[in-house]
Amino acid sequence: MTIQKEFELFIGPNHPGATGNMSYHIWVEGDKVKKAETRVGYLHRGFEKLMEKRIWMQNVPLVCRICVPEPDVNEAAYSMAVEDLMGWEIPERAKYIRTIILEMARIGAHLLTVGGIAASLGIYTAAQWGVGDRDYLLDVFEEITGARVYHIYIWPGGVRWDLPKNAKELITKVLDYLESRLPLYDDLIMNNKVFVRRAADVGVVPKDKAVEWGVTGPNLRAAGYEYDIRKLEPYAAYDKIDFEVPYYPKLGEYEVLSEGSDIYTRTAIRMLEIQQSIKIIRQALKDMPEGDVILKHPQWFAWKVPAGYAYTHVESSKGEFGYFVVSDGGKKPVRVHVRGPSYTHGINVLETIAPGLNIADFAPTAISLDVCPPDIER
Amino acid sequence: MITLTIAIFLLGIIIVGLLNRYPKAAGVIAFFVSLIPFFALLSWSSVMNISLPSYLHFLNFETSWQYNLGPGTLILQITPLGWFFLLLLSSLFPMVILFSISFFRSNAGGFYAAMLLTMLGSFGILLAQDMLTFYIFWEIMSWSILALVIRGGDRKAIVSYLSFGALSAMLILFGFMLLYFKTGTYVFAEMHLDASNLVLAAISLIVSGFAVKGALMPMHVWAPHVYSKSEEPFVAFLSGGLSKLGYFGIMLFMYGVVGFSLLSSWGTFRGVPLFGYTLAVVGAFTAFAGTVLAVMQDDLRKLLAYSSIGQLGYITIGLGIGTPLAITGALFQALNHTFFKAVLFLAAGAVYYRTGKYKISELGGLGYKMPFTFLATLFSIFALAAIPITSGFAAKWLLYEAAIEKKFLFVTPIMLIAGVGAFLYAYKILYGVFLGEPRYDVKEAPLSQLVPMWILVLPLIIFLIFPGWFVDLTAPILQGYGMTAIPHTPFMINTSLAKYNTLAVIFGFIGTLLFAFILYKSKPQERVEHLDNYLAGEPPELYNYNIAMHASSKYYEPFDEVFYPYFKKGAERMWEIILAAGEVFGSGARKIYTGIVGDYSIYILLFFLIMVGWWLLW
Amino acid sequence: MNHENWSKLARIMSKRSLWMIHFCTGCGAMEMPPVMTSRYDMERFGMHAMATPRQADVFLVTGYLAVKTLKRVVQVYEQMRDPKYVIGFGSCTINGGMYWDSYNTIKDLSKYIPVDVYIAGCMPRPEAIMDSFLKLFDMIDKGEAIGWQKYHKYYDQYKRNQRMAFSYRLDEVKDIKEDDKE
Amino acid sequence: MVNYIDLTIQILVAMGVTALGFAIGMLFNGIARKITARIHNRVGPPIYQGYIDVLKLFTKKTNISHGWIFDFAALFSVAGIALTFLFLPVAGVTLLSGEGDIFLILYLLAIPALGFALGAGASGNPNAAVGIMRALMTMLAYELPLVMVIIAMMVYYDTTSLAVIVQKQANMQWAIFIPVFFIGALVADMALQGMLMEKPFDIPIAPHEIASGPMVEFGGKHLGALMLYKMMGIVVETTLFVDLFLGGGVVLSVSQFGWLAYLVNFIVWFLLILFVFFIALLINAVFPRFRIEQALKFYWKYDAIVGILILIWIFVGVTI
Amino acid sequence: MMAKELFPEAQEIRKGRIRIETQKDKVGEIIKKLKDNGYEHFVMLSCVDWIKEGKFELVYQMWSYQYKEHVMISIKINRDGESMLSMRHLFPQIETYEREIHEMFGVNFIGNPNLKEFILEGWPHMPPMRKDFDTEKFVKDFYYKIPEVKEE
Repeated sequence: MTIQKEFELFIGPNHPGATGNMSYHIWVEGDKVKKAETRVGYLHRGFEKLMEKRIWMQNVPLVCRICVPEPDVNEAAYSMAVEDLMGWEIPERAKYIRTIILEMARIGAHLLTVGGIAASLGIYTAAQWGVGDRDYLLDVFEEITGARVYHIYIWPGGVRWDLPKNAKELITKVLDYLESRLPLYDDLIMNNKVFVRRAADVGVVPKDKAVEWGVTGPNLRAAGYEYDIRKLEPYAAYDKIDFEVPYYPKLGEYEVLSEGSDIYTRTAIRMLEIQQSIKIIRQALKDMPEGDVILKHPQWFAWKVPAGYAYTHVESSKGEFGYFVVSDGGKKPVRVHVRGPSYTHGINVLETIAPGLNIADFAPTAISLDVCPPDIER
Repeated sequence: MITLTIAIFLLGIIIVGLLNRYPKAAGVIAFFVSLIPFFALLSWSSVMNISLPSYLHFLNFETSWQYNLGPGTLILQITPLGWFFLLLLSSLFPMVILFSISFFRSNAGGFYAAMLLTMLGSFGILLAQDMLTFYIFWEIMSWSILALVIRGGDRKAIVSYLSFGALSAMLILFGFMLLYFKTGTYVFAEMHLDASNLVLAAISLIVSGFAVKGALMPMHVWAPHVYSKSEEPFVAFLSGGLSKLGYFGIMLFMYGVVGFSLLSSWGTFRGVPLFGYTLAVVGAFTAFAGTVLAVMQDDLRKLLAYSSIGQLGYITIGLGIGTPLAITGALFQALNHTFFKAVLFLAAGAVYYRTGKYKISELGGLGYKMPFTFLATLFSIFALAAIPITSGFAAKWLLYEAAIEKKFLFVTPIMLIAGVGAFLYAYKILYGVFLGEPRYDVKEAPLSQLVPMWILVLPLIIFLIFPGWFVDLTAPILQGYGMTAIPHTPFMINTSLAKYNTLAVIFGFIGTLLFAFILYKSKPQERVEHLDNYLAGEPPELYNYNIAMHASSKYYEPFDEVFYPYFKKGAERMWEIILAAGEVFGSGARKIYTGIVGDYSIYILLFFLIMVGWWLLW
Repeated sequence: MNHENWSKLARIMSKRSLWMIHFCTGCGAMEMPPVMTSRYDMERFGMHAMATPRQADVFLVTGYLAVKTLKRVVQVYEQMRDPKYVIGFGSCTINGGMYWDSYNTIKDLSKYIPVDVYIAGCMPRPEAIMDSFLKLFDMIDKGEAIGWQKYHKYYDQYKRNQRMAFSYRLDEVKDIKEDDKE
Repeated sequence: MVNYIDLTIQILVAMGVTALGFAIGMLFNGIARKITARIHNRVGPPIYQGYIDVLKLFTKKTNISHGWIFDFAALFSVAGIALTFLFLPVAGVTLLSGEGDIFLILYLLAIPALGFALGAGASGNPNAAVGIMRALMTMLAYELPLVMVIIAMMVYYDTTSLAVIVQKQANMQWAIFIPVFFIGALVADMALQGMLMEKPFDIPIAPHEIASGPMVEFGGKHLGALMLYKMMGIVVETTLFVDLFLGGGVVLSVSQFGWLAYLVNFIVWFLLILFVFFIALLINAVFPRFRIEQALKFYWKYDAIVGILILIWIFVGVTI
Repeated sequence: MMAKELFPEAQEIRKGRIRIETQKDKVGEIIKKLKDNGYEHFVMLSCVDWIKEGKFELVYQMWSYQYKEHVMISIKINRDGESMLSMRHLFPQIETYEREIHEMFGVNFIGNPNLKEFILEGWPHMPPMRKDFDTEKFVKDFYYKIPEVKEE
C-alpha cells in the first residue's frame, strides 16, 4: 500500500478563502503547498455561445454579467469593439461620462479587493468598511443609471442618457467622503505592522516572468512595469486627463518595504489607484463639455455591423479586459471572445507560484491577484 | 531463598534458551519465572512498613544475603529505595514478557533468556550493598542488554550502545576506584567520606556514568538509536524499567552514600547544593531539548525515545533540587514514566504487529479499529502530558512546587514549557496513528497484548485517586536520608505553597462530565462515513472516493522550521570549536570529526579524564 | 416541556439565529456583501456567514447554477443539518432568467432541491433580500418553511432529477418520461 | 461523618455557579459581537444573541457524528471548562479546593483543549488537523511569557495558590500597581490575546485559510457544546487575568460587610473581566492574524524577553 | 522591430491592429519572432467557427507594450478533426487557452498533455461552442423536460 504524503485541501467553492465560485485544489505536506490546481467552470453560462444567438444590441445586457464586481468595463470594451467595426466616433461628452463611470467602477472594485485582501489576512473591519463605503458609490450609480450593480449604461455609440442635473454634486460628495476615509484605510491596513509582516514578500510573481506569463493591470504594475492601457492606448477621455500610473517602486506615500510584486505592493498599488481615480473623476467632471451623449442612429435593433475583426481592450481594476469581436456583416456577431485578466492570473500564474506557499498565504495570494472567476469561464 | 531464586533464574534462562524453536512455550516459562521478583518484592514489603496479609506469609525471602568472593564479599540486602525501584521493574517485567508471547512468532528463546538475565542483573543492582556487587551486576545487566540490542540488528544502534555503555561503565568504575582509594572499603555502610575534592570528583564521575544510562542530555545520543531499532517489548522494558536504574544509582550515591549535608559542603545556592543545582539545570535543559526533538520526529519509536529523554529530565530536576518534596516528585515521576512509557511502547508494538509500520505519517485512523489500544494509549498520554485525570499530574505538580519553593526562577518556566511541548508530540501520536483518515482495515490487537497494556494503565489510575499512598511509599526512603515525608492524607498532598486535593478534581470532573452528558444526550445523532466530510462542497465521488485527508506528514512543519536551525547550528558550532582545537595538534587531527558515534563517546571520555586529572591536581 | 412547546421554541430559536452557508454560487453573491455590512447588516437578525455546511442553517443559492455547481450545491445541501432552508436568489433560479437558452445552467431550482423562498430580480436589491429573510422568518414561525421535510419525503424524485441533470443525457430524460406514463 | 446537607448545598451551588458561568459566557459572546459590529459601522445582533445561537444548536433536528471519539470531544470540552471554572477564585470565592492552585488550573485548561483536539482529529478533516496543529503551537507560544510572569508572581507572593494571591491583593493592593507587574500584566495581556484566540492570534480558526479550522466538521449539538466551551473559556481566561493582576475583583472584605461584599465583589469582578475582554476585542478588531511561526517568534522573542527581565527583577529582588 | 517590418505580408486593420494570415506550420516561428522583437505579451488565443467554409480559425493575439501594437496571427484548419501543434512552450498560458478550445470546439492540440476537462464536467455531446450545436434545442429537450417534483 503506497501512502501519499501530501493531503488534499479544497479551497472553494464553498470556502471563505475562495473569491466567488471557484475552487483551488491544493496538495499540502506539512504546512507547505506542493501543488495547486485551479478548478473553474462552476459559473459557466456559455456567454460566447449566447452572444452568437443574439443581435448586437441584445448583447449589451449580457456582457456586463461577465465581471460582477466591475461590470462597466465589459460594456465599455464591447461597445468600443462595435464602434470600432462600425467606424464610429462617439460624442465628446459621452467619452467623459464613460471615463467617470469606469473610474467609479474601478474605485468600487478596488475597495472590494483591498477589503478582501485585508479580510483574508484577518482585518474584517477593512472588508466591512470597504463594502460599506462602496455602497455609497452604488447609490450614485443608481442615481445615474437606475441600477446598483448591472448598469447597462454604456452603449455602442455613447452612453444611454445624459447624467442627471445634480450628478456633479452627488459624485463630488461621495468622492469627498471617500477621500476622508482613505487615511483610515491606510492606518488600518497599510501602516499596520502585522499586515506588513504578513503581506511583504509573500506570494511573489517573479518580475522577469510577469509579462511573459500574461500578468496585467495592478499586478503587473506591482511587479515594476509602468504599463497601463489607459496610457498606452487611451480610450474614452483618458488622453485628455492628467493622471499618474502608480507602479513599483513609485509607491507614493507608502514605504517601499519589499522587493515588490507581493501582496503588500499589490495592495499599495490598489490604494494609490483609488486616489488617482478620484483625481480623474474630479478632472473629468470639471472638463466635461456639453453636448450629445449618444450617436443619433436610426435602427437600434437592425444594425448590420461591417465584416471584420476587432480587438478592444480596457484597463479594468483587475487587468486587461479585452474583447475580440468577429463580424461577418450580419445582424449577429460571429464570435465574441472575452479575455479576462483572471484567466492568466487565476490559473497559470497562481498554479505556478503556489508551490512553496504556506496554507496561510495561499488564499491571500489568490485574493491579492484579484481572481474573479466569472471572467475565466464566462 | 535468594540462592534458590538465582538458581531458578539461571535454570530458566537455559531452558528458554534451548526452547528457541518453540516461542510460545518459552514465553510461558519465562512468564512464570518473571513473576518471582514480584513475589520476592511482596515478601520484603515490611521494609516499607507494609504488613503482608496472612495468606502470603509462605513467601519468605531472606532480607540479606552474603557471598564471599575472595577479594571482597558480595552483599545483597533489601533497602526501601531498592524496594521501590524493584516495584517498578518487577511489575513491568512480567507484563512485557506476557506481551511478547503473542508478539514473537519465532526465534524468541534468546530474547527471553536475555530478558531474564537482564532482570537478574537489575535485581542484583537494586539489592547491592557494596560497590563490587553493584558493579558485577551492572555489567551483567549491560551485557545482556547488549545481546538484546544486537537482536535488533542495527549496526548504528549496537555501536552507539556499546560505546556509551562502555563509557558509562568506565566512568562508574573510575568513580568507584576513587572512592575505594579514599575510603579503603567497598561497602557503602562502612564508607566515611569527607568534603574533599576527590570525593567530589568521584561522585561527579559516578553520577555522569549513571546519567549515560538515564539518557541525560549531553550523553543521550545512544538512546534514540537503540530505542528505535530494537524489538518493541524490550524497548518498553528498557525505557520504562531499565532507564530507572540510572536514577536509582544517582539517588543511591548522591543521597545514600554521600548524603545531603556533604553535598551542601561543596557550596550551596539558596539552600540547594551547587552540585544538585547543576544537575537540575541539566535536567531542565534535557526536558526541554528532549521535548523539542520529540516534536520533530516522524518515527513513532524515535518520538517516544526523545519523549523518554525529556520525561526523564524531570526526574533529574527532582533529584537535583533534593528537598523531600522534590525527591517525592522525582520518584513519582519515575513511577509514572515506568508505566505510561511502557504502555506507549507496547501500544506502538501492537500497532506494528497489526500494520507493520512505525512511521507516523504512514499510519492513521486506527482509533476506531483498535479502540482498546487507543484508550490505553490515551490514558498513558494523559499521564505523559500531566492532564489532571491521571496520576501524571501529581508528579509534575510536586516537581513544580519544589522548584517554586526553592525559587528556581529560570528552571521552572523551562519545565512548564517542556510540559506544554509534551502536548504537541502527544497529539502527534494520537492524531497521526489513531485519528484521522482510516487507512488500514485491521483488527484489534490480540488479548494477550491488550491485557498487559491495561494492567500497566491501572497504577496510573490508582495513584490518581490515592496520591497519599504513594507518599507513604516514599516515607521510608526519605527517612533513610534523614528527611521526613511531605504532609498528606490519602487524597490530599500539602506543601508549604498549596494543596492538591484529588477528590475535588475527580468528583468535580465526574460531576461536570455528568452535566455535560445530560446536556449532550438531549438529541439523537447519526453516524456518517469518513468521506462525508467538509470538502469545500466537492463531492467525493468525483474523485472516486480517493482523497488523501491525513495531514500527519511533517505535522509540525512551522515548529520544525523555527527550532531546527538552532539545534543544527548549535551542534555545528560545537564541532567547529573542536576542529579548531584539533588544528593545534596537527593536520591529522582533522580526522576527529568522523561522524561515528563511537568516536564522539571517546571524546567525551577524554574530556572527563582531563577534568578528573585537573581535579586531582587541584 | 411537551413536544409542541419544544418545537415552537426550536422554531423561534432557529428563526432568530439563521447561519448562512458561505457559498457564492452565482453573480447574485455580489449583493451579499452589502447585505452583510453596515448598510443593511443582516447580523441584526442574528444571521452571519458560516464556512462549513455542518454549521449552517440557510442556503442562499445566489443566482444561476451551472450543472457543475449544482453537484456541489446538492452535496452541500445534503451535508447541512435539519432544519435547513433554501432561498432562491434572482430570476435565474426561478426560470433560468436571461440564461434561459444556456446549455449549462439549470432553469428551475425547485426541481432539484426544495426552495422555501424565491426572490425575483436580476439582481435582487438588498432590500429585497432583507425582505426575503423576514418572509422566511415568518414562514418558520408559522411552520411553513418545510423544504427540508419535503426533501426527505420526495427524496427519490429529487435524486432522480439531480441524476438526470448531472448526466446531461437527453435519452435519460425521455426514458423517465415514459416510465412516468406507465 | 459527611454532612449530607452541606454536601447537597455545595453541589447545588456548584451547579448554579457553572450555569452562571455559561450564562456570562454567552452574554459575552453577544457583547463581543455587538462591539465588533459597532467598530464595523454596523448595528450588530442583539446582546442576547449568544443564548439564541446555543439554544438553536441544541434544538437542531439532526446531528452527525464521526464515531465515539468525536462525541467525546463535546463532552470533554464542556466538562473540562466547567471544572476549571469551579477551581478558579471568582470574585474571591472558590468552590472546589479552596486553594485554587495555578498549576492545576493551567493543566485543567488543557482538558477541554485536548478533548476538542481529539474530536477534531476524529472528524478526519485535514482542515481540522491543521487547525489543531496551529492551536497547539499557539498554546506553546503564549505559555512561555505567561508562565514567566506567573512564576514571577508566585515567587513574589511566595505561594502557588491563586486564592492566596487574590487574598494578598486585598484592600486594593493590586499587582498591577507594582511597576514590575504592570509590565507583567502587559505581557500577560498579549498572552491572553492568544489564549482567547483573538487576532492577531486567531490562527487556529482562520476561516480564509482553513475554513474555521478544528470546528469544520462540528454541527448541531456538538457545535453547541463547543460554543459553550469557547464562551466559558472567555470567562475563565479573563478571570485568570483578573485574579492575577486585578485582585480578582475583591474590593470589600467578606468578614466586614457580609453578603453585601459578595454582591459588590461579584459586580466588580464582572466589570473587570468585561473590561479585560473589551481590550482584547479592540485589539482583535484592527489587526490581521499572524502566521503561526510569526506568532511563535513574537511570543518567544519580544514577550519572552520582557518576561525574562521580569524574572531577573524578581530574582535580584528576592536575593537582596 | 515592428510587426509590419518583420512580416511584410501583415495587413494593418487600423492603427495599432495588425493581422497576419498564415499557415499552421509557420505559427510557432512567427510567435517566436514576435516574442523576441518586443511583442512580449500574449493576449489570447481565440477560435472562430466558420461553419460555411468548414474551417476553424485560430487567432493568436499578441501585444507589444513597446510599439503599442496588437497582432493577430490567424490560421485556418479544417473543422473535421484537423489538429494543431501546441504552442505552450512559447507562453505558458497558451496551455490553458488550448485546453479551453479543445473542450469548447474539439480542436486537438498535439503536444499539450493537459487537455483534460476544464470548464464542463461530464459533457457527453459535441463541443458546445461549435456553430452546429443548437443550445436552444438542447435546453428545450433537456432542462425543460426534467419533471417537476410531484407532491401528493
